[in-house]
Amino acid sequence: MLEKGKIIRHNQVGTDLYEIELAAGAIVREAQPGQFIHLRVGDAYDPLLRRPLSIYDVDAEKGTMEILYRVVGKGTKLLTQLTAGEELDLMGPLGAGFSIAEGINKVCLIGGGVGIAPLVFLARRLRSKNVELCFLQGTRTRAQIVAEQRLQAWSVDHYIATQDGSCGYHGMVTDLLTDENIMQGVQFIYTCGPEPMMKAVQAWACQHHIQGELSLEEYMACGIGACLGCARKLHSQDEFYVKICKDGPVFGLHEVELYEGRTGS
Amino acid sequence: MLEKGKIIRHNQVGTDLYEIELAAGAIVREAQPGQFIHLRVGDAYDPLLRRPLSIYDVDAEKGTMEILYRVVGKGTKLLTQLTAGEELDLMGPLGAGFSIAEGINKVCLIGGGVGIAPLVFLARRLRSKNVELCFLQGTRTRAQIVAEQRLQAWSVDHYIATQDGSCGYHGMVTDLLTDENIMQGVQFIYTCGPEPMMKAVQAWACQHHIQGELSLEEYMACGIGACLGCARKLHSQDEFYVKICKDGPVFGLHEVELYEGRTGS
Amino acid sequence: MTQAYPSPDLSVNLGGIQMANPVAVASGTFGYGQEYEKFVDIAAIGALIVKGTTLTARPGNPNPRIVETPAGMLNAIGLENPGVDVFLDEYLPYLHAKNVTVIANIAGNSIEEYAALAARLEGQEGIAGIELNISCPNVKQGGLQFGTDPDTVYQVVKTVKGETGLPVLPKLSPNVTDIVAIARAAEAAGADALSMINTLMGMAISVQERQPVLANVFGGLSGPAIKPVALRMVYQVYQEVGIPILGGGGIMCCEDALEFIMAGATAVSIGTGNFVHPRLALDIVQGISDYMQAHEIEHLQAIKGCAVR
Amino acid sequence: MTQAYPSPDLSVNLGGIQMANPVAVASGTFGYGQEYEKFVDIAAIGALIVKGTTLTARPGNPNPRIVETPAGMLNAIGLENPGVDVFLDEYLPYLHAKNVTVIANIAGNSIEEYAALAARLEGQEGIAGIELNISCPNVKQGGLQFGTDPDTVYQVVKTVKGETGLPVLPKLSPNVTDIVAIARAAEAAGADALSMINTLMGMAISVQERQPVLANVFGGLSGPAIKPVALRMVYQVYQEVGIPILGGGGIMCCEDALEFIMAGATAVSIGTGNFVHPRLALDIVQGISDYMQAHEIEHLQAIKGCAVR
Ligand SMILES: Cc1cc2nc3c(=O)[nH]c(=O)nc-3n(C[C@H](O)[C@H](O)[C@H](O)COP(=O)(O)OP(=O)(O)OC[C@H]3O[C@@H](n4cnc5c(N)ncnc54)[C@H](O)[C@@H]3O)c2cc1C
Ligand SMILES: Cc1cc2nc3c(=O)[nH]c(=O)nc-3n(C[C@H](O)[C@H](O)[C@H](O)COP(=O)(O)OP(=O)(O)OC[C@H]3O[C@@H](n4cnc5c(N)ncnc54)[C@H](O)[C@@H]3O)c2cc1C
Ligand SMILES: Cc1cc2nc3c(=O)[nH]c(=O)nc-3n(C[C@H](O)[C@H](O)[C@H](O)COP(=O)(O)O)c2cc1C
Ligand SMILES: Cc1cc2nc3c(=O)[nH]c(=O)nc-3n(C[C@H](O)[C@H](O)[C@H](O)COP(=O)(O)O)c2cc1C
Ligand code: FES
Ligand code: FES
Repeated sequence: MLEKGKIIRHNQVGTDLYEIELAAGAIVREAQPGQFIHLRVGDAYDPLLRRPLSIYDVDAEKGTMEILYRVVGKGTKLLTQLTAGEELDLMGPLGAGFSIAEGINKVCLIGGGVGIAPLVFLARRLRSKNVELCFLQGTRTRAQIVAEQRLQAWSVDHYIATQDGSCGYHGMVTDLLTDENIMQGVQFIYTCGPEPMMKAVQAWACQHHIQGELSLEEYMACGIGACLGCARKLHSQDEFYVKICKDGPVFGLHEVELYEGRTGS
Repeated sequence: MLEKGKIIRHNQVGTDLYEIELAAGAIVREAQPGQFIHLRVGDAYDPLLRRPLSIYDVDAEKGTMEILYRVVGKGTKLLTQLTAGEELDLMGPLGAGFSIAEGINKVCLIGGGVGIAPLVFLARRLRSKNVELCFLQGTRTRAQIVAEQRLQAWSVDHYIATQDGSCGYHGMVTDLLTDENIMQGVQFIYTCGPEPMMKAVQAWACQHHIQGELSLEEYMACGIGACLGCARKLHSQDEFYVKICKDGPVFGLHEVELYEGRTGS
Repeated sequence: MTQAYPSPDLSVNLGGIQMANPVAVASGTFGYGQEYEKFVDIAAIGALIVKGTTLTARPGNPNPRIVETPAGMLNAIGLENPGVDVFLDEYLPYLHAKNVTVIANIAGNSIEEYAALAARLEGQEGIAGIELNISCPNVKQGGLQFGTDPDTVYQVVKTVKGETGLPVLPKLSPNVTDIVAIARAAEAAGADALSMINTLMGMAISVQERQPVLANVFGGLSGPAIKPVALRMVYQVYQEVGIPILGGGGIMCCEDALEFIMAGATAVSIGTGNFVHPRLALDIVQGISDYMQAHEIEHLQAIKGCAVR
Repeated sequence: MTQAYPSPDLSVNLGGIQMANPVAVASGTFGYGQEYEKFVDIAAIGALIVKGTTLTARPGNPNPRIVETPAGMLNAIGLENPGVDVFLDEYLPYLHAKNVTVIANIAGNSIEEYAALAARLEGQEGIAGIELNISCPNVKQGGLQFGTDPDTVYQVVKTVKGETGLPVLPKLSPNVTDIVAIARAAEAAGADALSMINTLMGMAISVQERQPVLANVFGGLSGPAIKPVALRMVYQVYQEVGIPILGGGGIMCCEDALEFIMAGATAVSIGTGNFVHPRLALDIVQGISDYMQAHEIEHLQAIKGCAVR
């Protein structure tokens, strides 16, 4: 769907982190957790391509959605300049989102950095189905922690790990997986964040025979499976490539070969 | 000179017409009427080149200058989005401005459209030297008339012509040249605006043996005479080209062959 | 827009391909159409040039395959496609049923492969024409592209013309010293029209990783960045050949499309622009129609090549 | 920036041209230096390549001569210049007195003209090297550019080398099918280094006026739009020739410059970027210095060509 989303609110929520709330009724009606929107920043040809951003949260009644983004390059830098009242050109909701398995009572969500974005919308949905959940959020430092209030409002067990120890557990968020008090009873895992982090989650889940899902990233042009640009092999020995934008971004946790460094090729 | 000019005020003053007031002390100290600044709109590579804009007015005490611009393309459209507090990357003051001849008591300034921009700064300077002046401003319609208040504050005789008759004289501003009440005693003419307008001014001045100066435009890249891009022959039979940015933008009124349509080549 | 003037006739004949309007979507940028159906009425597009097809399935290149550049992008998809049989069995019937004007795009590593592909498409219902992607490495001639040597271009076009009754459009590579010589060779071999241009060969380097961004090292540059080059080539070729030109490269708006038409293109193709605005092709059709009405132009023929001096 | 590491050595030797740092400003984009003196210390620039010089004065092309394009610009200046004698008498002494590292850029319509120009520059104080602009039409060969045919490139370079003891850098045109063949020809003829790339040939059309924007119809495309093409060519040529490369085309920031160095350039040139940021060359020098310190690189040699696979 193509929609002009009017900016209702745009504010900084952490170091290099911003939230935008958008009126986008048609997209909101269809949006599923894990899906993304593909948005155009400005009218000029630099930057040229749309930018994919996860749907961070929705308010179905108000017909609004939110995105949470981190400033990394020219597109996101330009984005920070937009103010309430302006419109963003959106395509969405795109991609295959998280599946919500029936009969699961407790799940664990693990997000690293801005990777928590799709997990927040997922948390809302899971809580609405009364699934119990623990939400592990890892950041470099305290000023990058977001979504605390909404997670609290939904009675989500929210655990924080910071690499500099400025808040919560001092260390990698994946260390929390070994904490039995947290993980007790977890039947399914959802994760999104840097690949090395997800790789640690995958290893832990494999060892504990727990299923799950993760969300991947790749450079995108079309966002809908037409350009074949966002290709990736799920396993390095595969012959064919999946398309992150269409076959994903969400894949089975044990379906994907993850990498420590640069996305393998 | 290179200077970051902080935007102090930015407001719409007419149909597609905007004023920006900038703190740019170093440029203001050197600025002469008829000179221009060359400014960068945004950080991206589209638009890529700087845009030349005349110095519309200065406040030497405050160290501020103003520009008056009309929205015509992508650069000026982007410019409208900037707000007070932001900075503009400026080069200037550039070019050869108007000369202010000694011993002249009354002059006429004729501007068409946004071409009045350099004439307003010139009017300020001339009035500070107690030169009497009549300022003829031509626009398409009433909503494009600007600078009324400042001209009044400087006790300038301000005559307006609109093509649709919505204000002042109904017709071309150059028709006012035939009004003896206005032109009585004029010893020198300054003009800036569309070439056909300036051509009519030139013809009248020639007939009446009055000297003057005009300001030309050409696409610009460097703005300082290095790229040889803003070339133009003063007369079609000339062998060599002048550079508008360095040899001009101001030239003698009778020195230039003007065109009815597209800039000749 | 006042309706003072009758609705203009937008149809064009591109070397035997009858298009309802002069706007095509370029190969590799619109998949097999289905991907864009949510966003646009694909049957209303002048012609849909499908993703490049090879004799057998190709997995394509390793990732990263694309990267943005100033006002452009590089791609090294590596002709990922399911092979001609799957195209004919699974994709074409759907497009045909929808009444889409389909132009197939074929790519081979040898003249024999081009011939076999053309023969395979012959007689298939729902194909309006064949675009020959001759920017692939010619394995028989040590990897130099087919599209960079006039003699090879002549041979490929001639061979394909012998295998099919469909209109044939060689797609010219801009990575050549003399585009006119290539165009002339294609015309002499019997090409019905020319498609131009394909991407410029470029690359990007990641300073952080100290290696090329694309796994394939080199990629094809497309988008507004290349428009001046594409336009120049259409302008040059239009003056030297008699067959119609499908012009494109960086078209992002109606004005861009009109530039190509004024340079001599009979129709235009939209590539990268589709990614930015999924409805761009039809917006441009509308824009051209409005322009024609405003300027009382009955048929594009009236302005085709009008900028040529 | 901590000073943990000693100040890096930025000097490079470009085929016999000793540069204090690896950043040159490109011919035609920096005039004769004086224009930029108000903005930047021109003696601190690695090398100042002056506006292209011909045997006699040239008025240049009619206007409009330039037009902006997406992330780029087209220019058709037409080599306006006062001729080699005026250059030597009026501009060079000033630059020499200021201790600027000057590279002359010469352009001719025939091999004889190149030879005469090189001979005229021979023995002049204050010229560090000669850049050969071989993108001019070869009048003897019917207007085809010198730079597009390896044999002609060989002849021009060989002839010029016979006339001068100064380092000679042919400036390669990107408008060719096989840039490596051209580079090899230049090397074989004795070129001391290669300058690459000149502009891509392009055009723009004014839809409103239904005619080309540039009075000259065609112009040279420069700026960030062409960077991917320029970088690819440097990367290709670096692997095939032994002489150093002055790389450029669309460099707008330090990272762009590092991309060229990692692709194999010994030094870089800034063209269009000067118009956008008059201090760009020196900002890039500073940026490279900072990068080297941060990464403990003693000399650029350590990363030259490091991205080449
Ligand atoms: C399905 C999906 C969902 C995403 N959701 C979010 C989100 O909710 N919040 C958020 O902040 N970011 C998200 N991203 C990443 C986001 O798209 C990029 O950070 C953004 O496009 C960068 O644009 P830029 O112009 O600022 O940076 P650029 O200047 O384009 O690039 C800066 C750097 O960002 C990286 N980058 C650029 N594009 C991508 C990309 N598509 N994928 C991965 N890395 C990229 C590159 O390493 C590049 O060097 C998501 C990406 C995908 C594919
Ligand atoms: C010395 C000088 C002083 C000027 N002073 C003013 C001023 O005070 N106020 C003002 O509003 N404008 C002024 N202009 C014109 C102004 O520079 C252009 O309108 C502006 O650069 C257009 O930029 P854009 O990106 O909006 O338009 P673009 O998208 O670049 O172009 C839109 C159209 O504007 C025209 N244009 C673009 N650049 C120029 C140019 N340099 N000269 C003439 N036409 C151009 C072209 O016809 C083009 O089709 C001046 C120009 C010069 C050379
Ligand atoms: C992602 C992508 C994939 C492409 N795939 C093909 C292809 O399979 N066959 C082909 O002939 N051209 C292919 N092209 C080239 C386009 O069809 C088009 O010629 C080129 O992109 C220039 O037009 P543009 O600037 O409008 O994109 C591809 C281009 C892109 C960007
Ligand atoms: C306005 C202009 C004038 C130029 N004049 C010359 C010239 O006289 N001789 C020459 O060899 N190159 C000339 N060039 C080419 C530049 O030196 C440079 O090679 C080219 O612009 C690519 O670099 P860039 O993208 O950094 O500008 C000119 C370029 C521009 C933009
Ligand atoms: S972004 Fe085009 S296929 Fe995924
Ligand atoms: S704009 Fe460069 S010489 Fe005038």
